[in-house]
Amino acid sequence: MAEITYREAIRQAIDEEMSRDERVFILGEEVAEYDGAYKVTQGLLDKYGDRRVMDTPISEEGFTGFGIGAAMAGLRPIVEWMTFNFSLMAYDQVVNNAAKMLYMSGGQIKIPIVFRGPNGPAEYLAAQHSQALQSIYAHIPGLKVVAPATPYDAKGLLKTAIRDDNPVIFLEAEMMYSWKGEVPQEEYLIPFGQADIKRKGTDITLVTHAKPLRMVLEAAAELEKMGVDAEVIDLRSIRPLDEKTIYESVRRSNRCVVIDESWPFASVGSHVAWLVSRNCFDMLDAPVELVSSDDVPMPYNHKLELAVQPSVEKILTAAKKVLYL
Amino acid sequence: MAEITYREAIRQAIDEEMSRDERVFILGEEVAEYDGAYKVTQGLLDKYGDRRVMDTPISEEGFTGFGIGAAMAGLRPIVEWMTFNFSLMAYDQVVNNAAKMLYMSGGQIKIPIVFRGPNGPAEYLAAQHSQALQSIYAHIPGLKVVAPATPYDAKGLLKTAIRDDNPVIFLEAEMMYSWKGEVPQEEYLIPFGQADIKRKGTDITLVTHAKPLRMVLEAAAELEKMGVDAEVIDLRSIRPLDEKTIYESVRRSNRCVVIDESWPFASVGSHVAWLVSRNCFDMLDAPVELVSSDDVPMPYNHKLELAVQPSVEKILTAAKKVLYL
Amino acid sequence: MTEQKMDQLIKNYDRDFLLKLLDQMVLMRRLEEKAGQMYGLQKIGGFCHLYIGQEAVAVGSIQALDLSRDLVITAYRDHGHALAVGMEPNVIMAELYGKATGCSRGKGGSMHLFDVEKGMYGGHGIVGSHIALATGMAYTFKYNKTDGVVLCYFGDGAIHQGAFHESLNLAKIWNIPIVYICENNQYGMGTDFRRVSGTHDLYRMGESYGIPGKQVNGMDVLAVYEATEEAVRQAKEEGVPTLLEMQTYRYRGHSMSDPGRYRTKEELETYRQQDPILYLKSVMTAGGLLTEDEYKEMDKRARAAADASAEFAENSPEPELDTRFEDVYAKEAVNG
Amino acid sequence: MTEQKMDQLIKNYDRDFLLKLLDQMVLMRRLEEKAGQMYGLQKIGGFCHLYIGQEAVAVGSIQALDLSRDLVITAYRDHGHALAVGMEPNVIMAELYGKATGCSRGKGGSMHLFDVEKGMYGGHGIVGSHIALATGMAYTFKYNKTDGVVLCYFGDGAIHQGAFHESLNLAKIWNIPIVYICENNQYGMGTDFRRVSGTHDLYRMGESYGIPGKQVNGMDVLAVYEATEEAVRQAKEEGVPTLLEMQTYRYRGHSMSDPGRYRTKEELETYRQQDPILYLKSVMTAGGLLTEDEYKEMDKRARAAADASAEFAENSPEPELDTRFEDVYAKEAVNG
Ligand SMILES: Cc1ncc(C[n+]2csc(CCOP(=O)(O)OP(=O)(O)O)c2C)c(N)n1
Ligand SMILES: Cc1ncc(C[n+]2csc(CCOP(=O)(O)OP(=O)(O)O)c2C)c(N)n1
Ligand SMILES: [Mg+2]
Ligand SMILES: [Mg+2]
Repeated sequence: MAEITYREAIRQAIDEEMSRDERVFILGEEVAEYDGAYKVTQGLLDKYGDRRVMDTPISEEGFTGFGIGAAMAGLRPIVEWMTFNFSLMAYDQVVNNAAKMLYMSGGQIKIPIVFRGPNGPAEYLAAQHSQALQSIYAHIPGLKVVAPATPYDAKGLLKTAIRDDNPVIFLEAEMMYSWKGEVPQEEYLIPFGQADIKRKGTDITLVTHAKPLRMVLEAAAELEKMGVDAEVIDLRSIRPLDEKTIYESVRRSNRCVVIDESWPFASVGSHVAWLVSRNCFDMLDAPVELVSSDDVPMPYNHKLELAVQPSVEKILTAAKKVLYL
Repeated sequence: MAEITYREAIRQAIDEEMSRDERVFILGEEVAEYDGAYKVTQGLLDKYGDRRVMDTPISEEGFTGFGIGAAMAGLRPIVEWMTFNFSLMAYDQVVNNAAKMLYMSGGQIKIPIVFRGPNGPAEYLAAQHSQALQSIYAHIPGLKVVAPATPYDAKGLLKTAIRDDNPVIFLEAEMMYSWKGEVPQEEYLIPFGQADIKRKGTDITLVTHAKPLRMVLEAAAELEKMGVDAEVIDLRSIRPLDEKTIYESVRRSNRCVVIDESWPFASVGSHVAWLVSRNCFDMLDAPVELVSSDDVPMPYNHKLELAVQPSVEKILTAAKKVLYL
Repeated sequence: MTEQKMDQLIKNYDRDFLLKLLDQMVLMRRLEEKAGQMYGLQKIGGFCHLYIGQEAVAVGSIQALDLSRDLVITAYRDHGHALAVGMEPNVIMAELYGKATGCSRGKGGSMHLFDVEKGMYGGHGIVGSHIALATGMAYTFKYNKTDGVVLCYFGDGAIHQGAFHESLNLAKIWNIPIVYICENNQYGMGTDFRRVSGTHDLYRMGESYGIPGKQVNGMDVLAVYEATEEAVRQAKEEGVPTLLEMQTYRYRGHSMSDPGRYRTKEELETYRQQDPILYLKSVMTAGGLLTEDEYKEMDKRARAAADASAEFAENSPEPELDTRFEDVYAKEAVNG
Repeated sequence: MTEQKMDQLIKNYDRDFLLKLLDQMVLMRRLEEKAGQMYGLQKIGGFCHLYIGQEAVAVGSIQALDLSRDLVITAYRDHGHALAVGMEPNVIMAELYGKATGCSRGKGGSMHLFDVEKGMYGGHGIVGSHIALATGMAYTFKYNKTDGVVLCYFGDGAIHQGAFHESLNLAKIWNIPIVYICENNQYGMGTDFRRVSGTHDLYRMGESYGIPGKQVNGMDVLAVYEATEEAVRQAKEEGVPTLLEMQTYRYRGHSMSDPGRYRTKEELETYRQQDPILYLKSVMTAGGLLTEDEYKEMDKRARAAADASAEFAENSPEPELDTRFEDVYAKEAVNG
């Protein structure tokens, strides 16, 4: 199988779906002539023209609503937010329009749209440009929320997202764009709502999603050295959530740590931690621990910004606590 | 003590703080000449004039940012959102500016501001006008979030909020404005971060905040008839959160149900449920249950809208489950 | 009304066309009066924003559309537009009652009337927000290279939302076939629009983007029709978006709970003198196109339809409780 | 440059004033070149948006302020404004390095330079969003009945954000003492502003709200100064907000990672010919107010200050890890 980057996987998914379905188009800041702020959409303008690859002004609320409107009338837009930090300007459009349209029209108006772009901390960007915002989207019924952590998952899930008849929040990450992984030549789709066990193990369940996956796998390798066989579950899809895979694992391991780079309060991470606490109550040998980012805005200084985020060390500390080691 | 409405309690707090501190002013849609969409600000224009009681255009992003700017330069604004549903248009201003300014300026710029208005379901208003949005604010470090459920708490907490040097999200509810309760003549403040035990009990801990408090107390009365002595904890302040009072109660009762009218996923409710699960792990005789709203947008039909929200019946069902009854 | 003007009207329009306009306005009026009455009896709850007084705007402008393809979208004050695109009084009233037979299955209510088949794309509750939706809807015509236009309605209060400005800029740079219709009924809730607007000529608010604007007498259904027809033509043929300011007035409160102290009885009376129904009626009667008896007959039919709609709504079933879990997500199956 | 113009310059301004302007621009240029160099050496990370080419805008406009009370706020391309209000090169460079001695304690970085004492209110990263903040800041002067004005800077890209429009309307209806300064450097990241703007005369975008606008040669520091002075006077004396479009150009990429393929070398060269430093220098030399040696001396001082700032930053301590928990909330104590 060919090794390609996460960036390339996203681009392939968009490209394939655009050639498959004439109704699919993409819009956002710098996606066309500039090839994308992070070069994700490179070459698409040349291939599809400016009717289907549209540079927008810096008007997040406007072009997000515009995309939702186009979806109402039958197109299948992909809205690229240069980063999720800027999506907050369009939050009303997503929450009050995209997520509720089908419901308040009594089932008449579908919103087949994908909102995508990099989410979560990058480097040296400070408080306004470095935030993991999945929780404020995962909270909203009517949205689907996906956060792949490998090129393979990214491609398969993005193709599913584009074909889905619902609004899908698709979370990438600047730091992941250059990550490489195997992706098959032939077409494949990954259904939503299926977590992926990225490492089999029996002693403890580590549940994560998105960029922290890498450090969770590293932590698992460290644990192995200590004789602890960790299972690593990558949620991939946050909404719908594959509770079954999580519980089956915890029922075997009896111990669980959730890792989420969001802030802790009312987060995807604390929610999953509660679900496990409740639904595996009788099987748990220790409280479910959560490794999140510190409950502070992101500092600019590099040492500080690393210190506020999850780390292999923090994951190990939590794992040891749960293992009473 | 005089019995006054929740509406009157809020108004008294604003009025007293405006006469106490010349820097306090209020702005929002219809707050001045119309006396407020829900009559909360009645009479304030006459008393303080349009320099301090300002009707705004329908420009949530603009006047919210305007308020934050005034706070940066030394005033102490109260921003009324006609309802929290519309605050989503100003979400960027609150999250990226108000919550982060102190941090990214290295401590130079305080944001003493209160964002207030009705939150949560009212009646017959459908999906875009009936949402409990505390979770998306509680998630954000740099904000304080308060949700009083009685006139007494409303007045004491709002006065504290206005004097606080940080941005405070102050959640009221249309349905609560006419609720009555005793409020003393003399001045008092209620500090943030102190939950209030609204009913003492030993057999089960019911943790709630905001409007559901009433039905939780009703449920507790029902439980009493069944011989179950429930303790009811009203969080009042969500951020900061008074974990100590919750844990002390659960360590006595060994059983806990959390009631929150938000959607369940990544909510204040599920977060508190996880905290209890983790921090009272050895004391719990049953999993912590969560009674939330159904994970759907709000329907217009009255029977449906009641069905999606927490109810005395749902609370009793959860309590019985936790009590193995 | 001068003899000349009447002559012209008779020349430009045929009787059936004028009758249709009048008929629609009368039906709107009676249906909403009925809704107001049923609200008083607590058959309807929530806000229930009535359109009474503004009928000429929806009727005159939608008349300029080809409803087999063109689309309409508006805010929460949407009963008039729903009727004008041809939705049945019954499904509208049933929706106001929250019944399963309502156009939105009782889930949307008064503010969210939808009928995709008839080109009615809501009914939206967040002031200003739907202007962006409308702009994207209209792009679909350009994208698909089909002929069509979107009429996007909003109030004088909505024009200060960022969404309005961002949308107009997009419409201009992408040559989108859309007509923005600001229904300036003088008030946003209790706020006189002059108090909150940097400019008092709202039709000029497209100028920053090179979008032409026009002020129209929104109490005159024919003036509305003509201005919209011209704008629709420009949109379809030249891809030029327009901003129309329709000067109109609402007789009732903003919503059912509004005491309306922000305006005088005299002001209200002045506008009642220009009532869009009375106006068209008097033009037609004076021009010999309508007798008093014919009008009475028309009014009777409208009242009967309004009564029937309330009866239909009353007798319709409540939605099943389980339907609250439906329509959250479209069918899971991956399409295509 | 005509003899006449030079004569006029000499008449209108005294030498010290002109020297100060030149000195500030040269210092900016050298400090940013240094920052670019240190970025290459990975002493600085992130975006680091350089202002090189646009110096005349910050220098000329801030010169029109009374910095004992007036306030400045801008976007992320903020090094120039920070220097123009009188912040020390050392604390700026240290902030770029993320050091504890930086103006924002290493927490804000390049995009978030703050110095409240000097009237510098940031340094903001969300395009357009700070325009609303600026408007509220300026209200404070009116509220307190004190004399003062806010200069609010933003780019040609920011002008399509709803926040811009909403803010201008508020400023107009409330007569707020503010000057909105659009630094039109022709590009928002890689986008030529003409591609995304319904109008190409950005100074006209206040007209919808009755806000006067003016186009200014942003490469001519004296033109900038004069236009701003006039606008500041109007704002303070009459409560009339203004929109100034400063036509300027950035020589470097949008941020450090921008290859800049969206423009030609020729275009860049054309603007370099109008370089704001060279221009003022040549005017002054021609007018006999500056010798080549004096300029060299000035430049040397600027280079030395830039070098010293890098050394200061280099030798400054990293913030303590625990400081990440500070400044999340202001001191808990209830004030007053
Ligand atoms: C974003 C937002 N802010 C506030 C409201 C509350 N609100 C509903 S209607 C209205 C007034 C709107 O006035 P206008 O646009 O003139 O329309 P009209 O009611 O006159 O038809 C307000 C403030 C809302 N629905 N959405
Ligand atoms: C709301 C928002 N959207 C997008 C961005 C990403 N971004 C940063 S700068 C920029 C271009 C801004 O151009 P302009 O306003 O002309 O300022 P300039 O960089 O030319 O000084 C963009 C798109 C952002 N920071 N904020
Ligand atoms: Mg109006
Ligand atoms: Mg620019």
